[in-house]
Amino acid sequence: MSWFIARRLLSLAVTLLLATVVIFAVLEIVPGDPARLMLGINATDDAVATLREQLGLNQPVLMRYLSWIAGMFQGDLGHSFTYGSPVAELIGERIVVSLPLALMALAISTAIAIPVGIYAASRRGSATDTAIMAVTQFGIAVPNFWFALLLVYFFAIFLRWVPAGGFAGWDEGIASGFRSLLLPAVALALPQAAILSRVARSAIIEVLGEDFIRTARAKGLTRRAALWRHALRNALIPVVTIMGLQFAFLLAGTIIIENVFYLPGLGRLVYQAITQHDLPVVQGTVLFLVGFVVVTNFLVDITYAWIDPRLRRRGR
Amino acid sequence: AFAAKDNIVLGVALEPPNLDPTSNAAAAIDEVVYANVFEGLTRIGPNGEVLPALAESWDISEDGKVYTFHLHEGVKFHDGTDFNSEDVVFSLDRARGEDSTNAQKGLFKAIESVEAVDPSTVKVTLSSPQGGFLFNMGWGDAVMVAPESAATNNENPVGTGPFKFSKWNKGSSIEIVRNDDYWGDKVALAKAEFRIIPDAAAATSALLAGDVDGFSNFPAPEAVPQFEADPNFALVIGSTEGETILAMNNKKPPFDNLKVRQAISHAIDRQAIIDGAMFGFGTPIGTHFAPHHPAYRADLIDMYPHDVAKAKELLVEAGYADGFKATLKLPPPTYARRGGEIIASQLREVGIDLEIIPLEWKQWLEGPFKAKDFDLTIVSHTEPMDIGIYANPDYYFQYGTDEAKAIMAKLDATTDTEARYKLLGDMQELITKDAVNAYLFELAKIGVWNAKVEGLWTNSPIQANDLTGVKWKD
Amino acid sequence: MALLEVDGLNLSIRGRHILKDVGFAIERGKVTGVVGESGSGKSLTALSIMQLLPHRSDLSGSIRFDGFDIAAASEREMCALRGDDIGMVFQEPMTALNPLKTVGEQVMEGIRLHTGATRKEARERAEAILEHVGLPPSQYALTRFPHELSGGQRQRVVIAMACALRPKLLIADEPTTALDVVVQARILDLLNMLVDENDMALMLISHDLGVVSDMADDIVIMRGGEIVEAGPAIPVLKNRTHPYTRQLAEASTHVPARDPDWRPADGEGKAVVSVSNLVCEYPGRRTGMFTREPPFRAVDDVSFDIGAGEIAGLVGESGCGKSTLGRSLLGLMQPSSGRIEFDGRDVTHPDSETRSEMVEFVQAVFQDPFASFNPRHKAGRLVAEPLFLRRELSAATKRDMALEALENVGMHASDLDKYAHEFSGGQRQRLAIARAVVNQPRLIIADEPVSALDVSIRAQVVDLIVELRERLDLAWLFISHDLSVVRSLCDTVMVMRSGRIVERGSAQQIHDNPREEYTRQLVAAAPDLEAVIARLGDEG
Amino acid sequence: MTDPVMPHMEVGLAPETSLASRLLASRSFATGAIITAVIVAMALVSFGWTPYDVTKIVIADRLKSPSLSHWFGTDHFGRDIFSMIMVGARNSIAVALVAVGIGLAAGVPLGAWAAARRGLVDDALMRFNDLVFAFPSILSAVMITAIFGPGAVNAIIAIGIFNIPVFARVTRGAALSLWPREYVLAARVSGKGAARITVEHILPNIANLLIVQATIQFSLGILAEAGLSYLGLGAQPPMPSWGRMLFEAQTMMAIGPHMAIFPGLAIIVTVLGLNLMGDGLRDALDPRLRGKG
Ligand SMILES: Nc1ncnc2c1ncn2[C@@H]1O[C@H](COP(=O)(O)OP(=O)(O)OP(=O)(O)O)[C@@H](O)[C@H]1O
Ligand SMILES: Nc1ncnc2c1ncn2[C@@H]1O[C@H](COP(=O)(O)OP(=O)(O)OP(=O)(O)O)[C@@H](O)[C@H]1O
Ligand SMILES: [Mg+2]
Ligand SMILES: [Mg+2]
Repeated sequence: MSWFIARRLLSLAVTLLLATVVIFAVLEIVPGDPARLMLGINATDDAVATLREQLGLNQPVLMRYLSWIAGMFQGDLGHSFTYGSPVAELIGERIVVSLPLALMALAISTAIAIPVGIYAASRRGSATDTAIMAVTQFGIAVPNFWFALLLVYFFAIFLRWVPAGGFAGWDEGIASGFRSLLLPAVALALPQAAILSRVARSAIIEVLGEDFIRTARAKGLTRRAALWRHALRNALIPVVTIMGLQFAFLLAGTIIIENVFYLPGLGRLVYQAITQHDLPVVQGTVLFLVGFVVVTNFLVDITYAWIDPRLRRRGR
Repeated sequence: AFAAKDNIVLGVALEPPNLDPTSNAAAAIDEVVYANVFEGLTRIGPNGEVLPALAESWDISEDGKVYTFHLHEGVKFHDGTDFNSEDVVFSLDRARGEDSTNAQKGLFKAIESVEAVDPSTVKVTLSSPQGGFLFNMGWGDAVMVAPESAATNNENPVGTGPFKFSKWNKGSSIEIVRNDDYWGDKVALAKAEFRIIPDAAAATSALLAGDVDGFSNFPAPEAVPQFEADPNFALVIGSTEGETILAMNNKKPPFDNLKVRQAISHAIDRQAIIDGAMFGFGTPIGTHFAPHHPAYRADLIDMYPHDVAKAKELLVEAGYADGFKATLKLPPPTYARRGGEIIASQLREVGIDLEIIPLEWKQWLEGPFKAKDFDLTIVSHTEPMDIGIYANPDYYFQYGTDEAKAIMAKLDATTDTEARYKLLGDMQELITKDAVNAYLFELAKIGVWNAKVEGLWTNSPIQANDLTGVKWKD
Repeated sequence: MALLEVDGLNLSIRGRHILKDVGFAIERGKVTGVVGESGSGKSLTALSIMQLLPHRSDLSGSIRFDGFDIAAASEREMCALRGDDIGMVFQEPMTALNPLKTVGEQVMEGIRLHTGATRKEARERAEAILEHVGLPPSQYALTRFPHELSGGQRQRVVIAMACALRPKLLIADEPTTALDVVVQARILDLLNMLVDENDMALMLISHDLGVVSDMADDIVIMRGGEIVEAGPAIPVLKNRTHPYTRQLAEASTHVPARDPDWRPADGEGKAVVSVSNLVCEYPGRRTGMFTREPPFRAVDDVSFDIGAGEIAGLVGESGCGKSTLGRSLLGLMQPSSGRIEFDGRDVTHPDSETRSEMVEFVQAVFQDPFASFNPRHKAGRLVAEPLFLRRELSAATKRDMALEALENVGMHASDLDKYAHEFSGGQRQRLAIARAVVNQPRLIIADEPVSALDVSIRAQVVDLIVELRERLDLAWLFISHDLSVVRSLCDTVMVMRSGRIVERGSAQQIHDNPREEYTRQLVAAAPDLEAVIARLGDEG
Repeated sequence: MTDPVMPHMEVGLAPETSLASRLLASRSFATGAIITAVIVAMALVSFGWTPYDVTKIVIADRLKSPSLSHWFGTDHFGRDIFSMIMVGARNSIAVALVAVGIGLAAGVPLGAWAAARRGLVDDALMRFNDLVFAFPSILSAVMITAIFGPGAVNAIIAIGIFNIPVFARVTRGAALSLWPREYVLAARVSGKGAARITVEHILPNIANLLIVQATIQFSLGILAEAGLSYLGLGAQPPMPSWGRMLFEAQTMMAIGPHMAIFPGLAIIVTVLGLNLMGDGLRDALDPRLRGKG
């Protein structure tokens, strides 16, 4: 197991390292002088030159890359051009919105999809199954921002159950925080739930066709018992894979959803930073998100090993 | 009975880059702190009038060069330090100083010296008389700051106003609370929150859902009818200082050709733009001047009526019988993006094929504004009384003819109101005749707020959300 | 009254009629063998008894188990019956166990379900039964996962599960087909023992008459969803009154006819292939970014010759390296050391020229007739594939050669334009042989070419191999784990174990007089119908 | 923005019955194919004819509800929404199609190469895949379009890049499972090289799979384009795009709900059609998976 983890950790590190190179390289080719961007348009050329010096922009690319990386290890991701505050601090402020949002969405999606998938799989071919699958087809096709609009109109404006957007901060109370995140989480979650329930259903159906299910049934287990005791856990691997991907997707999906609900989250931060060419924020946030995805993948791998004893001993 | 509500949530479209109005031109800063957190010697009232603020009164010397301000006594900054004449000297010297980063240094250009006569008296000497000096001192860029806190006002603004800064959730909201030690009348609101909602749709839903109590500048004119019909909301349409123009690069062919510019001026249909982009909100203008100002030349609007045939004819005369291609760079606001589409469609009628290029503000400032890298662009000039930009050949649309310069120079030296208005009228006529830009409309200020809220400004002589008079009706 | 009486059983799945009027009886304490070729309906008969039929099956007829009408039983009644009174063992031990649960859990599950035993009691019973099937818990802890056991051991677990509650009837559907002969013999012994001890009835399903004849008291022969013949084993097998029974028995013991006068053109004894000290290794598993386990030696210092026109057999248990050896001769993998010579020419590490010449020297036939062909190509193109490097030939010539090859294997011009899936399994294997001979090579390496075939088809293919050897002067390396086929077909036999060739001799000598202990085991384990019948005859 | 959460399928065995007959029998394929055909037809017709000129702004006609003269009503500029949806279909399809094309053109050879060569090439490809998958696709698409400027071409590139590892992975996986097949061994014994085997034996036999994946990616591409356009990063005005139409409709939900409804439905119906077609194709191409998706 530890061997397995070590190996995965190594590949995680390699991916992250490559990611830093890519992020750095992509932003190198962005047009515009960071120093001028930072000082604004009224700045004199002298001031810009001084700042370039201070920022080390005159150093060779490699040096700048290395010092970026070095700073990162000390938790220093540079300062935002627009806000002037440290990028790490900005990320810290924003992640407390985006992470709960993505987690909530994942929880909602899972809570809906798994039971639905199990139900549909156990009644495979029935009218209910067909109906559920039709609904999920629909769910996959709905753009989440459009769905979000409808949600806002119905639940926030018509029923006034939840706010239409915004986020007051967790210090206003956990309940109010969750209320603010509910609609966005649902908007993010439902299309994903549609996908996940299809995956869960097909994974279960696949497992139900395996020999060992027949063996279990030959032991006298009912169809239900065979499903619960033998099929589910085996169907978990594809489901966990998709959940892992979804988590990353949800985190990034906040870019659009946070705009619709004007939530002060990472998604909006990075979107704003990208449109305003706030490079340190873009670099920092993108790297942070990439790190998140990579770590999620790592956790998914660990989960595989936890689910499947065959993976525990010696890697793949 | 319930106690009247004493807090308010106001929506604002843009998040300020920081909270120091003396450091940055961004209107978003003034929208939060002006008159609320920071005060100047004078202030500008709801209708553009100059009112006393930290200076309780002032004397002007005969020659109009020396202003003696008498300060309120017992004024304290939010951090507890006293406000006195030293702070005024500090503030004004800082703003006009060599290494000042003040975005409106022009406001202080005329100042020769600032002296503290005694703790509550300040004497400001100008190098030449300036008609608008008191008005200038009322700008957000001229507010009073303390030496102790000036450096940290970006994040933690410390002023003398009736509200104190409380917290800033980056990307989300800024909160200010009542300053109980305020020198003047206590404000009715205990707390105010500026909720940052950049998206028009989100703004609409936030209002409808009751998340915010109002927008003094509501960004979605198309959504207004639903508020108009709803007795829970007050809809208050006022004027702004925002002349929305189709700016043309006067130095770049073919826009250096007067006939081309005139053709474009004829080709556009202002009312269609106002209706299509602003859903009817806005006043057509024929020149670069606020129509509610007495010096506005209303007749100029008839100089270039919407006339496609005439426009085509002018293009033929200019040698562009087959029309031409050009770009139209658009900053983010709705008026620009929607107006741009309509203008593109209108110019297509006369054979001018525009490629629309949407830009973020930053890119717009760097490109069209700073580097003059554009053919056409749409922007609203929201500074009050800014016709002087036409005397600056270096301004982004690059007009600044000698004739314009001469008029403006004369204006500066004139103090008589009638004469000033006449000169302003001449200037308007000149730029309209030269079709420097195509003048579209004056932005309307669309205020939508809870019908129980009173005291928010109707008009927008400067960009501010002055909350001092705001309270809830029971 | 018999323990199980099946009568007038008809089954259709999705409208396809599969079992037709099937009826037979199984007596208490006796072994009933069910034999038939692939697709004859054996498994579905068993699943009918278990009431575990696939979706949309339509079953009619009566199945009485111990006086109880299974066909009319409710699902709940069946659940009570399954695993308790009727146990079942399936063919594939690799997939029959849930990979995520420990062996102990899986054995205990049925026990607890039917007896309501506590965990502790169930564990004790599970330990006892596992011990009984030859997996003493002291050695094979209950906490092992299925992947930590070998195939044979897994099959023991499955048997333990099925027998844990001493069912009255145990149904075993091809329980040993996926296993080695040696392991197969042990499992069959185990089943025999369990039947004797518990007075259990066993329904043993197999396509191998040899396996069944050795075990069965009664025998049921199926074909195309119908029962051809049923009755006590000895008379059925000895008298072979029904033509199909006879055909089946003869095919199982088929010996191809050889021309006693045939001699290879090159003269006997001249080596076509000569292998010396061949070692083949697979790279070790990766253990880190830069580290690997030591390489795995699949072929270990092997030397042999195959003479012109010789049919050399290569036998050995699964995983001993037979296929690896074959592959290295085909140039599909690089030997680590040693030397391979074709006709005296070194081809161990062929350059591209040598490689293209090798194509005309050695060809291959593989095991799976279904996977051997690109499903998108027609027979003409498939068979002509080895001519690909011979640029000098025109398309027409190639087609003629393909046709000739087809005719050599007994197929016709009309087959040239068919797709692979339009042929039966036997025809496909002929097609594979046609492809191998189209270039008129000197040697064909056949890796388990008949393992996937039914006995009757197997007999035809074996005949074809001998015939082609004589007609085309071919040498064969015939790889198989089935000693009986090897004995009837090959001139010489090599016995391989853990990468080494432990014994080589004439087919007769290996069978009658094995020198090595391992060979002896192999021979003893191989079911041999002739011998069984002979023995039965003596007894009865 | 390729949401990678679609299940991949394994390579199927040779179809035993005619593909056409199985496709025709599949209800979901038929429905999907009809929907897709209608949308594609709309897009094609829009090149030659639309009921109204989509670039012409007629303020007097704005925000008309659906009627006989304007089937889907008009937008805030008085443009005919039905015409805009027709032209928008062209835009969506073009972007998604080219993006899938990029994925196929680059991903398939990469995947096939990795499977054929194994070893280092394979490792490098897997690293590359890991890397691309580590970047949340929406994020990178936003980054690419924002940096290189909004517009259909950059949207295509942004979406296309994410199709590369998807196709590379599918191709590699399927090709790896085919390489040990006996017919490939037979081809190797016949002296054929890796490239030739890939072209003759591997690619034709994974074509089905690629077609199904392409359908899925195509529908994801449509959604992705809509998302980018919604953010203003897709095709620029006056070229209508479904995502931007939705963006513009947002604030007019109360006065012109049809502005939001029709483009939204257009996206849903198109994606639905493609997904149904993909499901039907998969079922028909690989009977073992029937009813699983
Ligand atoms: N799940 C199923 N659905 C439809 N047809 C099936 C199914 N399982 C088997 N069949 C068909 O029923 C027939 C009998 O199958 P069965 O599995 O009983 O054969 P078998 O005698 O056990 O063969 P083998 O020796 O290959 O296991 C075959 O023609 C097969 O194609
Ligand atoms: N590609 C490979 N990589 C690593 N090890 C392998 C590989 N192929 C086979 N082996 C190992 O080499 C040994 C010999 O394999 P080989 O396929 O030659 O056996 P075999 O005698 O043909 O068995 P079977 O009768 O099951 O076909 C086995 O232990 C197997 O696990
Ligand atoms: Mg069977
Ligand atoms: Mg083998």
